[in-house]
Amino acid sequence: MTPLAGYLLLSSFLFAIGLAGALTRRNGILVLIGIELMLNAANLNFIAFWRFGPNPEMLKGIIFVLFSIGVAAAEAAVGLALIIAIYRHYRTTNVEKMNSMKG
Amino acid sequence: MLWIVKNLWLIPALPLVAAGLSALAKQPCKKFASSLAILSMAGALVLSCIAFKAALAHSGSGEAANQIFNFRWFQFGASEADWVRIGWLLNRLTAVMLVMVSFVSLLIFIYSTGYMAHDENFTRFFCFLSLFAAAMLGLIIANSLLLFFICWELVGLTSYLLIGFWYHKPSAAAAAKKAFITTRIGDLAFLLGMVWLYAQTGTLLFYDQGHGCLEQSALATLTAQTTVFRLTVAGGIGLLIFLGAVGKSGQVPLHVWLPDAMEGPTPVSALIHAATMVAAGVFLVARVYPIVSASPDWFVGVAPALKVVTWVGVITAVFAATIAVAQNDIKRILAYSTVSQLGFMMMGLGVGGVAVGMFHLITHAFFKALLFMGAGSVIHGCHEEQDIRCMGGLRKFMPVTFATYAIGMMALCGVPLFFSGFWSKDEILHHAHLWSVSRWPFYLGAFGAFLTAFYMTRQVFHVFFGNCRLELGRTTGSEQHTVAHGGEPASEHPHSELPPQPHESPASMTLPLVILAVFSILLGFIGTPAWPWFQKFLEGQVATMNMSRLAEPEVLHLMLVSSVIVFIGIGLGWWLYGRKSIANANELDVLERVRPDIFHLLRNKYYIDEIYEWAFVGLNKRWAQACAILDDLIVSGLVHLIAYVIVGLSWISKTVDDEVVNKGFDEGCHGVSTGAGWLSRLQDGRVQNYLRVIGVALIVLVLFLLWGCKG
Amino acid sequence: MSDTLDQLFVNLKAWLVGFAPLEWQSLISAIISVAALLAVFPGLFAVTTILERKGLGRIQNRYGPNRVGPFGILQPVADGLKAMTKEDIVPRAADHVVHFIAPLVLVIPAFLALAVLPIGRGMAAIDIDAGILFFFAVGAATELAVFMAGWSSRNKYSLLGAMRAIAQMISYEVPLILSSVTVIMFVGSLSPVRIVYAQTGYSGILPHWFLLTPWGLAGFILFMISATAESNRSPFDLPEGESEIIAGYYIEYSGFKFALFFLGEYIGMFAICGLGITLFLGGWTAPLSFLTGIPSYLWFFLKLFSLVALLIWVRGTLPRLRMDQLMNFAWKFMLPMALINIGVAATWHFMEPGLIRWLICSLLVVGPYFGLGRGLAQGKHLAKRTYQYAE
Amino acid sequence: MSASFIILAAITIASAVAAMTLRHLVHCALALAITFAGLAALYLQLDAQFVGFAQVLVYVGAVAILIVFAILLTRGSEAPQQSIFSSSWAVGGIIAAAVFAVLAVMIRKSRLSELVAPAGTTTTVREIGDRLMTTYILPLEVVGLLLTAALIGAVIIAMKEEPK
Repeated sequence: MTPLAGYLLLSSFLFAIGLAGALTRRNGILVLIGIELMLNAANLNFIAFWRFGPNPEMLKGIIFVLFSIGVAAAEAAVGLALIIAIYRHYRTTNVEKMNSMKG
Repeated sequence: MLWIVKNLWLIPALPLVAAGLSALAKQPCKKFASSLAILSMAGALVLSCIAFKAALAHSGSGEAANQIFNFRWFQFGASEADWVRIGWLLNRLTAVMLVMVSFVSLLIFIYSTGYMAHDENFTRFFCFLSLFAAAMLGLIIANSLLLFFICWELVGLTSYLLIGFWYHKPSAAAAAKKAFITTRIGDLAFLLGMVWLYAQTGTLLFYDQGHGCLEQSALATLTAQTTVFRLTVAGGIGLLIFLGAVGKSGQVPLHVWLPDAMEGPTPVSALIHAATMVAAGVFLVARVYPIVSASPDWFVGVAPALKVVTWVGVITAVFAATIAVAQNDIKRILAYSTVSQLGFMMMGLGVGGVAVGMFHLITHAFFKALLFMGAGSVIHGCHEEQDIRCMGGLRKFMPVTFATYAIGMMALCGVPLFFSGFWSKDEILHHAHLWSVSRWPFYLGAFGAFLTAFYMTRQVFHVFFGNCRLELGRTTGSEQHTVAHGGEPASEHPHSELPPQPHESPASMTLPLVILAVFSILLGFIGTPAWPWFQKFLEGQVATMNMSRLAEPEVLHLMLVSSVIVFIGIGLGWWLYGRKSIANANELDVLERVRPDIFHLLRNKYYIDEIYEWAFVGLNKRWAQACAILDDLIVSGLVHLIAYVIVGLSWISKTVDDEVVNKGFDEGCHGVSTGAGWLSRLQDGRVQNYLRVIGVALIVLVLFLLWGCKG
Repeated sequence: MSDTLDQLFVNLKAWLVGFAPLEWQSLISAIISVAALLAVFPGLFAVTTILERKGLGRIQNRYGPNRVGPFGILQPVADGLKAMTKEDIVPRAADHVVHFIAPLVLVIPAFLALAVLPIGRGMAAIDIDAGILFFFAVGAATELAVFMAGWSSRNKYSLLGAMRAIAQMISYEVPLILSSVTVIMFVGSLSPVRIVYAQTGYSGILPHWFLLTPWGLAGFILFMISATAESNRSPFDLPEGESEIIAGYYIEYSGFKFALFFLGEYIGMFAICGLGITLFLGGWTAPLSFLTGIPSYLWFFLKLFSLVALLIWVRGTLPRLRMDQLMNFAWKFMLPMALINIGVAATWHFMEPGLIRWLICSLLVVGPYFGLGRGLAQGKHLAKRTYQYAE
Repeated sequence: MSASFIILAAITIASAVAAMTLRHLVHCALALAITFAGLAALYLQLDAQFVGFAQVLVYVGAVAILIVFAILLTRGSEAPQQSIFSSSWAVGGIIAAAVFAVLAVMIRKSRLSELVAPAGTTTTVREIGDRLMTTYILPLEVVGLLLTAALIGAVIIAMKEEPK
């Protein structure tokens, strides 16, 4: 059986990849994909801790991940709708050009 | 357990089903929607009568009179205590209200088929109306404050929808919003009270075989503790719940929405804003009366919460009555009269208990519905004219309406012996007279009764007597007119087609008027001092006929006094308005000629709306402006300040460097100034930069945790 | 005797597995099951193609394939040989990697989905607790495959076909799942094996199939309509509508890859029909109580063939829908109907058995059917259809 | 570490890296789908069957398709001309690397690695359902409300603006 640390390292690496993508890509959709990856990394963490935790029969990790999947689906729908709306307005999905909130 | 108790939910379910079905129906299916609504209401009435019979047959007084059916609704958590339970309750209060609401609703539904016949949104209207009836009936049968609150909010919602029924009129939309928001203020307090009650007793069921929140054990815990001003917890909760009733029943200071609510169709005004929904506040106080009136054993006298109820009621009664004297809109006068009468009911609850307030509630529901529907008939007959100065002489054109309206008016004024208003109002005044705390409620109540008689006389003389000042085809009413007659453009419904004079309304409108008029007279006799059946019924006792009680000196004197007051009011009204009717609509009012300043104060409703506008809306605006300035100063200012300070510092050090130290520091200074530039660029509008900051913060946080754990 | 025949394959597998060392047994068992699935269903695919072509031929008043072998029954062999020997053409502008992977992504989930279906008594390749969820989860991957094929071909028609297919599959997945939810709710389990066991009894000679309840009948019809749409078959074959967009998303495929697409579609069709059988038609149970002697897997395949024949019949009979009709039908009829059906199933569950339950539940199904149908047909005044050449 | 974990981890990481670095947006989305599938397989390995299948159903079946649709609707299906990374990509990369480094150090140092998984418990779908309908009923309702709100919100945001 793989030790817990393996899953945790994998999850943190996925998180870092997602963060790197969200920080470096120009395209808004890719930023969203990065965030999606980070969320999934967190889900993996929950499942791993649930499996290795003291009382897995409480199902807390599983329930949390189910809710997280539901919320992430909502988040993806709204996020992509926002990007499409922005694209209609500015004709671009480049996040560097979306700076009309500049202070 | 009786069948009807278990299946009490059927009563609100019937109109609810009707509402759901007519929501699905297409707009042209008028017959379908109206017959569905009326049939469901008739069914509800039949069931209500069965329930009433069951309550009549059920013996026992006090808490034994309650027949309850509780069940689990849903579960939070695993333990038994986490089940949320609701249920219904059949006792005498419920039974009386059920019959009243379903009967009045049925009549108004029938009336609406005539009144709204030409509206293109006929089906929607009946859908909302049925939904309202369902919520109202649900509110009555609720045996849980939570269920009560849900239905309470639902009636609020339907009220909003129906006030704004003609939402393309800006005034109607604004009135709907106002009603919704104003009542929301009271509801917030209600919710707080409910939460507090739940925190204290752990249940929201009214009666639950000794465990409900209105029963002895819960009341004992509630009265055992005190909060601020030595008020018991029961008093605090009672006051918060009473605030909810203040909002819904249009008591001062939350009365402002009710007169504006007259923008809705007239049947709505009659049903919701006169007979039933606004009375729900009174019903609420009657329902939670054990909490409101609860006082600990050591306390002598009247519970403070009851005093507040009384005083708010008294002030509202007089306050609204004075405003009504100076209004010109036929429905607005009735609206202020409603506010005033609701004040009387609250006062009745405060000084005399449940039976006194509820008796006035029931009688008032009938005659006020009658008056509103009469007003609707007048408006319909005059082709959407609402200004009483522009009417006059309608007696000849609308005989049935006039006769029934006169009966309603006399019932409202409290003309002695034969009209229900006299008996119920007399009951309130009688108890106010006996009140141990203060005499002032009695004096003010008598003054309110006088004003009621006066303004109703003024209205009736303006509308039905004198010469006809109606100018049909005037452009002012035409906008509303097209609305009420199907929203067709005016060209399709030219004014030349209108009959040249006012006309009597169809039978579907006059028939309910006649029925209500009969009840406005008859209902008084179930609560006379000689045969106080109603009061005894609510208390679970048997009433006996005893004519001699009428002749007791105290009762007799009081009846004489109130009769005299009423006749003075009517006489003064006739003296000022009846002897010589006004010649044209623009003529100044008699009172206006005498004291224009006071009259204008009254006509503008004591400038309450303006005060609210200035106080709450204005203050809010100032506060928002202050916030904006703070925002500018702190958020932008701070960032800029830091940037400028650093730029300034770097500039100084650069100058010092250039002149004092050698050029080796130049690079460093340059670095600092770039840093300052970066700092000001923190807010560059790019999402990724913000995300970066979050990332860095995450690192810092984790490192901090790491070191924190070690240290 | 009948029991031996019934459990023939189960015992055979147990016997074969018995030869292997203990720690390898589960793996060997799985491999045998997979091999059996891989052997049986492509064979079934071959039989079905010839059946379909012949059947369509008869419906359209022609002979169908009749040259290869006696009555043309060797036609699939010829087709297979042709597909394998043809040149594999890839457009120059195409995205080669995705273009290559797409057919594989289509075929693999289809086979995976087959694995959870109980083909006979004790004959599910994998018996997992969340089998139905597994089925739908795996089925979701085919949408991605269709998109990959359509997009990577760099062809307008194929992209259009892919977009149509995805829109259609997502829309019809909702009623598909919702109509299955009734059965899942009723049985209280997501396991296909348990669902079949819940339908094993008989009252009189009639079986306890869910098809024989009002909600089950309605659910089955909804399920089959959605299943037809999910497998992109006529009358829902807009994604590959020949007269509009030539062949939709597999326009740029040829040779063996094209054959793979074909295989994937048919396996998908078998899988979804198999699910329909499991959910509503009692899986491997016999239709009448005195027929239980016949081995269970034969019943499964008999039912499968009848459903496939039904689909072929529908294909030969109904014309193709328009895109707006398709979407209106999905969202305005199928979805509300499926939701109502869930309520009906609940009502059925909580009522006392008897004639009244039948009447009320039937009414609850039929009433909305007519209401929604009228709503859908509203405002469309179709002229009476006239046939110019048919007489 | 078991061989299956290493294979799955390698697939997941490789596809995640591909999803974040590939030039072509559609390729990114497809690689993302592989990442999701790999994660689902990892869930299965951790005995969380239901979550694994739900992950495939929601992420591969819905979210990936949604992303693909968004890419096509914003004309992202053509390969971009300019650089795909933003002008200050190095900073982002460094931050991400630092986050990983910090997390990895923390995991290495913690005593969590000593935890041993309890013997394989089988979680039936029924248990999850029971839990969802009793203890977690309120969150379930809230998520339902949230999804409805998101549905309406997404439709309204993405709706074509009325020409004024």
